[in-house]
This record gives sequence, structure tokens and C-alpha cells, in this order.
Amino acid sequence: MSALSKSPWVIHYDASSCNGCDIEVLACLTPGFDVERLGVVNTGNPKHADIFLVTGAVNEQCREVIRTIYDQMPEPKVVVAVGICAATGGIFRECYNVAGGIDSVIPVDVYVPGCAARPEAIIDGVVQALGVLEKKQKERAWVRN
Amino acid sequence: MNPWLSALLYILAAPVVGGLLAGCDRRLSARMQSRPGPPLVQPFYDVLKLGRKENVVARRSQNHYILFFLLLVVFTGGLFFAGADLLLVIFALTLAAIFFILGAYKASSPYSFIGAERELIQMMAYEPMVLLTAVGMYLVTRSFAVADIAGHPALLVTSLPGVFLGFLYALEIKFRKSPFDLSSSHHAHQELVRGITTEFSGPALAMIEVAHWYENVFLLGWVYLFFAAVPWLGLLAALLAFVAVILVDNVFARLKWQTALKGAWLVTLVFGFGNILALALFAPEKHQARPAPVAVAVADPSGEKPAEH
Amino acid sequence: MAYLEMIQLALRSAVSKPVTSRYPFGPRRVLPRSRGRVEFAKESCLYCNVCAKRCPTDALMVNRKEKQWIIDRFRCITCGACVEICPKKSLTMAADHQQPASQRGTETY
Amino acid sequence: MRRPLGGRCIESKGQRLLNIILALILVPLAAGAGMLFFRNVIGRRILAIAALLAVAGLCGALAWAPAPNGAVTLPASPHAISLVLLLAGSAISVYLFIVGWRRRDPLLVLLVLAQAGLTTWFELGPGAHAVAAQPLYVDRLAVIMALINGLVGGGICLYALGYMREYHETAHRDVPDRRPLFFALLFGFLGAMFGLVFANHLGWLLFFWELTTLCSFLLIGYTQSEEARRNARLALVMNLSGGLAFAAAVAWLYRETGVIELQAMLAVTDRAFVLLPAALLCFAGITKSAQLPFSSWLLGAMVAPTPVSALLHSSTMVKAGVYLVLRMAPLIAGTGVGLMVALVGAVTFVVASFAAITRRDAKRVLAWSTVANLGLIVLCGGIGTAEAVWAGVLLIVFHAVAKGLLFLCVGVVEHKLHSRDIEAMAGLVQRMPRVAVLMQVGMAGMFLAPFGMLISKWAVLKAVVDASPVLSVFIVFGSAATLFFWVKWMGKLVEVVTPAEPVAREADLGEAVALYGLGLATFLACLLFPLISSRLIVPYVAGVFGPTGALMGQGNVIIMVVMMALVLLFPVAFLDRGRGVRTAGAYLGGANVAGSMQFRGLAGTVQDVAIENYYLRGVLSEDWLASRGVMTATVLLAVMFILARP
Amino acid sequence: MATTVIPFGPQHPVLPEPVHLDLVVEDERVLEARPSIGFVHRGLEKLAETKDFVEFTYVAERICGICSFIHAQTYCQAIESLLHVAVPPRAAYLRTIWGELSRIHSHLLWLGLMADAMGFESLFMHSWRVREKVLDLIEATTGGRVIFGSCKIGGVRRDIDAEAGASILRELEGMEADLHRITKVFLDDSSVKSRLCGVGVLTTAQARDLGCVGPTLRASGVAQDTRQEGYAAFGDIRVEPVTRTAGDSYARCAVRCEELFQSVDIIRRAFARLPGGPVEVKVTGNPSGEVIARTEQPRGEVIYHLKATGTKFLQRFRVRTPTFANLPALLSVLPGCELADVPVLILTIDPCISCTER
Repeated sequence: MSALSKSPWVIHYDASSCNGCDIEVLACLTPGFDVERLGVVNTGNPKHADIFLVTGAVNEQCREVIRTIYDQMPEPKVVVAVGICAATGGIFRECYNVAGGIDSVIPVDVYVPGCAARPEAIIDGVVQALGVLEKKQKERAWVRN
Repeated sequence: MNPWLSALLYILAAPVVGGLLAGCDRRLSARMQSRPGPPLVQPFYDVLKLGRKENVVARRSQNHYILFFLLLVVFTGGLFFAGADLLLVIFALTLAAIFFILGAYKASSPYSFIGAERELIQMMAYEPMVLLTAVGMYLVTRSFAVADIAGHPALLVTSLPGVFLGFLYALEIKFRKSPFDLSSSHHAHQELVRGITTEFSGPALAMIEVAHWYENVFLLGWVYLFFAAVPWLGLLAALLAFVAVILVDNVFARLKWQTALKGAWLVTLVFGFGNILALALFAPEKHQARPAPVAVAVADPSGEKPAEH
Repeated sequence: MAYLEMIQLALRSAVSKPVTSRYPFGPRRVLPRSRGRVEFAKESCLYCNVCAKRCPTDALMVNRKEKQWIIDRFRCITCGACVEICPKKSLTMAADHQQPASQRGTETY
Repeated sequence: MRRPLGGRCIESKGQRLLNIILALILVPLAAGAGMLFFRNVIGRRILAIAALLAVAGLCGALAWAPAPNGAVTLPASPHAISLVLLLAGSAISVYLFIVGWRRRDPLLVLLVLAQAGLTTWFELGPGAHAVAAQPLYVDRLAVIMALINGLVGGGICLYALGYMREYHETAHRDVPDRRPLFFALLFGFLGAMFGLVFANHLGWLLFFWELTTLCSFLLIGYTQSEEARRNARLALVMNLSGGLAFAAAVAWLYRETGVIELQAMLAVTDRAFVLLPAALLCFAGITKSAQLPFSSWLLGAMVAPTPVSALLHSSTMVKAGVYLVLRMAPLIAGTGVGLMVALVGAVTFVVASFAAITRRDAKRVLAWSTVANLGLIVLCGGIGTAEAVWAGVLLIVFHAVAKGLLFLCVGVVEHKLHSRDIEAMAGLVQRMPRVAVLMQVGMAGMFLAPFGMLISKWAVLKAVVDASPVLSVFIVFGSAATLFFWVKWMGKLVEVVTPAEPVAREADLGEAVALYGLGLATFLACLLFPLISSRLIVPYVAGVFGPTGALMGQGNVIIMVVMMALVLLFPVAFLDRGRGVRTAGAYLGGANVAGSMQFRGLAGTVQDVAIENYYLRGVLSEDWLASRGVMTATVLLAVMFILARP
Repeated sequence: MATTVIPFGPQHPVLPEPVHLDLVVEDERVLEARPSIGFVHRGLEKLAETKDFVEFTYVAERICGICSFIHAQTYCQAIESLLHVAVPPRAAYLRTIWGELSRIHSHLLWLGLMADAMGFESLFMHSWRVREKVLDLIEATTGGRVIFGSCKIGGVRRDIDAEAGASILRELEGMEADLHRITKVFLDDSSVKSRLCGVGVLTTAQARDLGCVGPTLRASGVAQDTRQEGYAAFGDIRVEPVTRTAGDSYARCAVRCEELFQSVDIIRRAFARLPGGPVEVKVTGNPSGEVIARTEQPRGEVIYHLKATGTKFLQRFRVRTPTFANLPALLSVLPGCELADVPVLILTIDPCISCTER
């Protein structure tokens, strides 16, 4: 375990979620669950973030936004798709303006199920993301050498 | 203590102390919000992590400014702990802050820009009080040298209570704490995103963080100066000031820049200037050390070397 | 003083125990009615397909021939419609949540 | 030290000094007169460069002249020269009278008549037999002023050669080309300034004083536009009222004490006799150095071509004002008059610093900043302790260099970007990299540690706290404001929101020499600060106040040098050209249009990010500040005269 | 003339949901705010045409995750009136109770976000700490924290037994003390007041003309609350609208603070009069005809318009959400405010973009 996995800073973006997962992501930060115990800080700024928490399915308008945020995050970075909409489009899958899950735009590392995803599930997702983060950092170091 | 030695000690120990203070801050804040908060050493994790991250910038040269910000903050603190002139310490700190601000300007993003402007407003808000603090200390000790001030036999705070209060106010601004976290906030939800630090990532952000640690230790050192005559009291006061800053951080909404600016000036005028006025009025013998200007007749119009005539 | 209330609140919180749940370092607090995940009991299932028909997100698939009950956990909204409709009570709603995964796919029972 | 040859040695030294001084006064005046006869550019150029080289050489000679201190004996009879000057002065009065008459300007006419009447009465009456044994006098303050005038002023004249050419040939075709007159006035100004600093005979000093007033009037009105004429008239009226006070001071002083020499005035032991003339001279100094309530003339003077502004602000005109106030320092120190003068300076410093925040016109910001810094110098003069005077002289030196540089930079930028709006200077590091760097050097020189002005500010603060700590509150607030407007300007230069092509040719040779020269001087002034202080300023202060202790500790000087070294390392950081970083667009809420500073806004349209500095509207307003400042300063001046009553 | 133009959103930490504003500011004064929307539009109204009207209850519930229950309730009410079904009284009461619980959770959520918009992090934390208690009550009775999944056409899917009811009342007792403490900070703290008082004033006339609804309208002095229409159990439990007259952000905050206690009171009264009997009726057939259903969401009045032709698919499904009604008010108060007020003002109308864009 390096410092990397002890200080996961997250950024949250609502692709086109119903708010359910968003407020649960926020709830994770609050006294009930306090993910800051794990070192999580909600930065709200892609340039500081390590973990990209995306909720909701991708619609046509937010496609580019997600891409931009992802590009602006410094390596190593992990994408966590929170909720079933972010995974597959969920209940909105058949809507005309929904393009599908987040993985149709950027690579997703962890999928968190649930509608809405429970805070505990989101915490599990973040913990799982830490492992991915470590792995990516090692790969990065290896590529550099 | 040997000035070089204490400066060196500061340079080595300040990051550790500052980091731990930052950790205490986060833990204590969390407890005030009835949650456990991160581990005490969390700030070190953060900085170590940032150091290993990719360096994403908006403009290539923006990070140079940050490097100099860090260097100058370290230099400032070193000067302070070496016992140098307090005014020069303030000027050096100002120079450091200006590098930080210029870095944010350089990044040319609207959010870092507004952060930079607000940082400037904050500087304008606290600078008078900080300078007046130095002036007040000079009036009592007749020296701007930190070494002399620290060696002053009496408790400074007894003659400078107003200045001390004003300085605490400035401290709140310098620590970038609510209600004055205008330019960049520790808290996530801010209209400026991360304000002045928005465009700095990875190692540059780590440098900013470490610079803040250095700065905080230096500022608490200044609080100590007010009580330097009784060292344990000084340490206690510094600690209490730190706790007070955190408490205030947690019980105030962020002010608007107009309110912050006017408030800071009002405090400076009432507490800082009031104290200095009182000192000047009621203890005139203390600072009339210098005799009235030398009698005019002494001035010899024929020059400095009358012997040669 | 108008600031006292908040100072009180902050200080009182600082000296009392945090309300935070221990999760993930401790067990999760579970409420009995929580809709966490759908569980399937193979023994009693008739493979009648009613659940799949009822599912609003088409997360369920029943293969009568192969005697397979397939669920896509990343489509399931845990509404419990399938649990309510199941004639043999083969489906139950467990309170614990479904774990995240790095791959999405279906689970076949 | 009584060597047999000592006397002769001093004699020859004195002779050489005299020659240098006379040459310094006469060469620019002659060159100025010559300019009127050169119609073609090349000739003018050759004459100007020759004159400037001569002035520079003379300045060097003056700087290296041993012991430049003491009175200088004139070859000709001072009487004859006095008569010549009197006639010339009368000619000025007649000219101004005609101007006033033709413009139907009663106030102007009245001022001219009052002064002429006063002078005539004095010259025919009590002053008819005034004899000055030492009409010229050199001490280190005079040397410093002369060096500033010669080097900074000379640099500006050099710059003006190229600048005015572009001014008339491309930038301002509508303005009638009267360059011969322009350069004549420019050089005349230099000469007048030299005369002013070396004059000991107050009548002579007054003549040169009025000569600078005349030159500035003509230069400000150079473009002959309605605005220029109006502002020139304003400058004239204000400076004439100062001149009137000056003349009154001379008359009063002579009538009461029989003294007509500056040095003798300083030596008068009974202050009661000299306090009123000193107050009058301070008043004159305050008008000339554009302190409140007279700041408006200097702000109005911005209509003139930039070299004029630079000259007025950095080395001549306004510096004459503070020079006189500093000269008066020993007389007014510790008196109510001194306190009032100090307060006028302090109030001006604060008001001008805050007013500068509200403006976006680069020249106006510079003008306010000049007013503010002169306020600090006046404050020093008013306090009048050895320490304060030391700080004041330091301020004069550093301000002259840095402000000269800044004006010249703004001038160049104005020609290339056709705007002197600070907002238009965004991304200047990309468009005019050299000028941008020089401009930043100038700004750093104005307010940043470890550059000169900050050394001075340190000194001022210490001096003020030692003398009257209550006044320090003005300095701390003013400094904070100074910080704000300089940094936001500096920030504007470095930010690059919309990348732009560099300008083809930033400056022509003359301009470049002046720019680089002043840029170098800004650094040198800081690096050589210990030398300047110990060789020139400290001896002067010691000469006036008697020996003083160390004014700045050795330790602090070392700290400054280390800090300077750190700052000088900064450009080195740029050598790595930002390796090891990845550029990604700025944070625009995720709405970026790939790879640019544009974003997708209203209804999907592509929009540009724009950034404009803060001007603290709603908290500060220039008009409010200025009007309150004028009121306060007027009251303070009134109190000053009441206190000066014998 | 250069002024500062800032893109505010779609990703922005003070915006839990993506909207975008081009903010034209001078110093920090906002001269112009140009919105752009559509980041959460999914196309739910169209989906109704291809999705079984019974299953669509789940979709209606997910129009918005915050006011999910009342969306489901409104949808069910609309379908029930098309089918001429009367829900059993116990179901009507249970709907009322859950509706008010969801109002408490929504208002607490809003208070927290509001505190955060003012840079008052610890108040945010404390608001959400209390909110967790409400969520626990909700989860204990419905099984979900934010998506209740308890409303169905013809009644509700779950009952609250007497024991659970008693524990809810007990919990509410303790929570009320907490609510008092927190709302007191919102209403009395000087630093909060300095951020809210006089910011974003909407006069009564403006609020009416712009068609505001909910707390936004009531804070401008209009006593209008859809619960007065008497849907669900509100025929028995009368509701007096909470109003304020100042029309500024502080008034909107005060209205919501008081509504918290009003909701607690409604829940108590509902439990006191909770009738027995079944919680659902059997529903058969397909809806036909056209109907309008209105309820009071935490954010204000929501209007459902349904058209059906007797098939299992609706022909037309249309929602007028409260946020949609309140957006014009937001856009009218933004120009002239300070940049620091922008998050506060955005939040004072309690926007739910997900509802609005569907």
C-alpha cells in the first residue's frame, strides 16, 4: 500500500442520473459514512482528482464533458461508474437521448451496482478502485523506466 | 540559539510539524462535524501521493512560479527563525505570495484567475494588520529584529493586546480558513472550485501544500513571539491560537470579499491602530529614544571636511 | 450572541462520539426491510418466466430449457417486483448490497 | 591633512567642479536652443545624441569628482548673472501674461501679475542689494539629483527620438508635427533641472523653478488638442501658485533675515524667522510634486506624449518639488509645519494608492503611483529626521529609475498595441516578450522586495515609527493598496488567455537602449544600494544632521542581496521549458472545446473565456477618494500656514 | 469591452447536477447569466409511449431521486383517476407520511447544500447528519434510502405496522431537537444572515408573474400550497402554508426550515388518525382519457398531464416540474448579484435539474 491508495481524491460528475446516486455519493462524505476516514477528499476539480465517480447514463450532451474531465485528470486515474445507469444505462437504457453506460465514452475500472447505489456500495467501489490505482501506478513507473 | 542553526532546524522540522498540524486540523474539524476524520498523518499521504502523480498544467511555465513560492516561503520562515528583521520577513512573505498569485495568473484559467484576484484582496486585507503587528512589537521592544523581540524580558501581549487580537484575525485569513477562505478553500464546495490552486496538479500542488505548512509554522511562531518571555506560555498560546482558528473555521459561513476586506480593515484600525495609538499616547517616553533633530546650527554648509580649509 | 449556537454544536460534537458507521472497517448496519440484492433459490423455481416479464428493466432472463435463471446485476433496480410476483417464493430480497465489480456481466444460476 | 599643496589642490578641484556644473546646466540649454534650428530628423538626432553623450560624460565626471561638496565660486559676477536671470524671468512672465490674456483666463493673468508684482517690488525694494556670495552650491543631494536628471532624463530624451518619430509618422498623424519645439523644451527642461539642483541663490532657484513650470506647460499642451490645452493650463495655474508662494518665501526671508541663499537659510538658528518661508517653500514643493490637493495637474499631464510623462514623473518636475521639501526637512522637523507636511504626504500616499486600484489606463495608474510615492517622500521630508531624509532620498533614486522605465515601456506598448489599457496588455509576455519582462522589472522595482522601493519602504516605515508611530497607519494601508494594483497588472502581463502572435519589432534602437539601460539601472540601483547609500546619501545626511548611526544593519543588506539572488534565479527556472508536464486545457467546468480556451456555452455556441482584472467597483471610487483627499489636504495646508505664523 | 466571462458548470462542485451558466462578471458582480441545459435530459416522457404504464411507475419514481416518492405518488394518482380507482384510506395516509418524510429529507439535503454553498462546511455536515436519521426511517419502512419503491397504482406496496409507527414517532421526537438546533443556526447566525439577507429578492408581484411555486413562491408572501387541494390524506389533515414576506434568500431558507417542523407535525397527525384496512386495491384494465394531477413536492407544485387511449401504453405523458416553474425567478435574480451569491441563488430555488430535464 503506497500513499497513493491512502489519499484517493475524487471528483463526481452527474452524467444524466436521477440524483439518487449523486446524493448517495454526497452522503458518503457526510458524518454517517465519512469516507474521509479513507483519505477521500471531494475535490470537485479534475486536475486534483484520482478517482472519477460518474453517476448516470451518458446522454449526447454530456459525452464531451465526461471526456474532457477524464482527460484533465492526472495519471494514474481510475473511473468508477456508480449505479446501474452508469454501468449500462439502467432503467433509462431505452430512452432516446441515452447513449448507454459510461464505458461507451471512457474506460471504466469499477462498476458499482445499485439503484440508487448505497453509500456502502460506493465505499466498496472506492476501495476496489484503490487497488486499480496502485496497479496503474506500478505500470506507469514501469513504462517510465 | 545560533541563528543559522535555528533556521536550519526550522527548514527541517517545519514540514513535519506543519504536516502534523494540518492533520490535527483535519481531524479536529471532522470531530466538530461529528465524524472521525482522516488519520493524523493524512496530509503526508496526500503530499506523497501528489508527488508521484502526473503534472498536468494549463500553461507550461506556471509551475516555475510555484517553485519560487515554496523557496521564498522557506526563506521567509528561515529568516524569521534566524531572528532577522521582522519587516524584511514580511516583505519576503509578500514576495512569496506574489509568486503564488502570478503562477495562478499564468495558468490563465478563469477560476485560478479569480482565485488570484481574491488572494490579492485577502493580502490587501491582512497586510496592514501584519505590518502594524511588526510596528507594535517595535514600539515595545525598540527593535524589528525577531531575535531582540524574542529576547524582550516582558510579555509583549500585555502591552499589545489589541495588536494581538488583530493579528489573530489576520491569522485566520492567512490560514485560508472560513470565513476567509475566499481564494481557495479546503472545503470542496466553493464557487471557485479550488480557486487559486485550480490549475495546479500533482507535484506542483504538493509544493503548494508544503509551502502552506511552512507558512503555518512560521505564523504560529509569530504568535509565540507575543508570549516569548514565558516560553511555555508561548507554546500554549500558539497551540490555542491554532485551535481557535479551527473552531472559527467551523462556525462561520464564508464571507463575501467586500465584507472580509472591510472587516479586516476595521479590525486593523480599531484593534491594531488603537493599540498603537494608545502606546504612542500613554507611553511616550518609551519611543522617544531618539533626541529631537540635531540643532540646525550644527550643519556646516561648507561641507563635511572643514579641516581641509 | 448569534454565533453561540454553532459554537456549541461544534464543541459538543467534538467531545462526543462520532455518529459514523464503521463500514468498511466494521460490519454494515442492516435494516431488515433493506432492499439490497435479489437472491435466487434454485430448488423451488418453476422457471415460469413471470419474474422476467415483470422486470421493468429487463434485468432477468429465464431459460426454461436449460433451467437457467440469469440476472444482470447492473440492470437490476432492486424494485422487488419479481420477488412480489414469484409464485413459489423462490426469489427473496436480501438486505446486504451487491458488491462492485471491475467487469460487468450477467450471473447465471 | 595640511599638506603644502592642499590649498591649490582644492582650488583646482573646485575649478573642475565648477566647470562640470556649468557645463551641465548650459549644454542641455544650448542643445535645446539648437533644436529650434534643426528642421531635419538626422541633424536633430546627431545634435541630441551628442548633447546626451556630453551630459552622460559630465554626470560621470560629477559622480567621480572628489568630494563634490561645498560652494562653487563663479568666474563672472553673480550680479550680472542675476540680472540676466531676472530679465529671462521677466520674459517668462510676459509670455505667460500674453498667454493668459489671449485665452481670457483671469486666474492665470492674476497669478502672473501677482508674482511679477511681488518680484518687481522685491527686486526694486528690499532685494535690490541682495548679494549671494555662493550662488551655486554642490552637495551630495545635488549630485544625486543631477545624476538622476542626467542619466534617467537623458535616457528618456534618447527614447523620445525614436518615439516621437513613430508618434508623428504612424500613431498620431492628426497631431501637428512640432518636433523642433518639442526637443528644445525637453532639453531645456533638463538644463533647468540641473540649474535648479545646483542653485543656492534662492532667486536663481526660483528662476529655474519657473522655467520648469513653463517647459511643462508647453510640453503638456504639445498636441494642442482641447484636452491638452485645458490640462496644460491646469498644470500652469497650480505650479504658478506654487511659484507665487516661492517668490513670497524669498521676499519674506530676505526682508526678515537678510538671507538669500538656501544654505544660509538652513543655517538660521532662530526658527521663528524661517518657519514661514520654509512652509511657503514646502507649499511650492507640494504643488510641484503634485501632492493633494494639487494632484490633478499631474494626472492631466498624461495627455502629453509618453516621454513627457516619463520626464515629468521620474526625473524632473515632480522631483524638483520633493527635492525642495527634503531641503526644508531640517527646518520643519519636529514642528507643526513638519507634521502637516508629513500628513499631506501620508494622506496623498494612501489616497493615490487606492485611486490607482480603480483605473485601467496604464498611464493613469502610473500617475497615481507617482503621486503616491512622492507622498511618501514628502512624508519623509515632513518628519525630517536623519533617518527619514535618508529614506526619502533613497525613494527619489529608486523611484526615478523604475518609474522612468515603466513609462517608457507603456509608451512602446501603446504604439504597438494602440492602447494603453492595462486589460489590452493581456498576454504581453507572448506578444512583446522583452518589453513585458522589462515592464515587470520596473514594477518589481516599484514595490517588490528586494528591489529598491521596498528597501526604501522599509526605511520609511522605520523612520516613521521612530519619529511618530501614529503616522505608520497611513503607510501600512497605502502599501497594501500598492501591492494590489501592481500585482494585478503584473498578472495581466503573464496571463495568456488567447494566444497571440508576437509583435514584429518591439522597439527601435534608441528606445531599446533607453529601456535596457533603465532596466539595468533598476537592478544596479538595488545591487549598488549599499554603495549609493554609503557614498552619497549617508554623507549628505551626516552633513545636515551630524553623524548618524548605521541606518540599515549589515545583516539586512545581506538578506536583501540573498533575496535578490533568489529572484535573479527565477529566469533560470524557465530554461527547462516546462519538461515533465502535460498540458491540458484550463478548467472550464468540463465545457471545454477541445484544446482551446473556448467553451460550449449558451445553446451549444462556442464562447471565449475572458478575464478582466478587479477594480473594486462599489468599494472604491476615484472621484470619491480624490475629492475627500483634496478636502483633507487643503485643510492640512491651511493648518500648516496657521502654525507657521511667526 | 472586455469583461470576465466564466463558464460555470456543467461540472462544478457546488452543482450536484449539471447545468451550465455563462457568467459575465465585472469584478465579481454578475452582469449576465446565460443558462444552457440538457445535460441530464434522457427522454422519459417519450419512454412512456413504449413502456407498460404499470412498469412506468418505476420510471416515474426515477424522474428525480430526491423527490422520487412524490413523483411516483403523483403518477399513481393520475393513473388512478383515469381508472376511476379510489385508494384505500390507509394507503392515502401512508402516502402522506412517506411524502412528508421525503420532504424532510429533501429539505435537510437542501439546507446542507445551502450551507455548503455559503462555505459553511460543518453546518452542511450537521444537516446531513440529521438527514441520515430520516433516511434510516425511510429505509426501515420502505427498504430503500432514496428510491422508496413503495407507491403503486391502487395503493402502496408496503404497510407500516404499529411498532414501526411508534418507533418513527419516537425517532421524530429526538430529531426535532436536532432540527431546532440546526435551523436556529440557519436563522440566527450572523454570518449566515450576512450571506442570505437581501440576496436575490423576489417581490410578491415578481414571484407571481414569473409563475413561481413552492417555497420560492411562499417566501415572497403568497400563501399557496398544493396540499391545500386535499390530495391523499390532506383532505383530513389541513395544511396552512408557511409564508414569509421578504422574498430574499433568507426568507426562502426560513420557509424551508419551518416546513421541516410542519412536516414532522403532519406525520404525527397522520399517525394519530391512521385508519386501518388494506393498503391497496386490485387494479384492472387500461387507462383511458386525459387527466391532470397535482401534488406539492418539496420544491413546489408538480403537474402531471396524462393522456391514454385504453392501451397499456400512455399516449402522452407530460410533467411540469416545480424547478421548471422556478427557473425564470433564478434567472431574474442572478444579474446584479455577486459571484459568491451565485451558488446561494442557484440553491435558493432548490433546483432539481433531473426533474426538469427528465
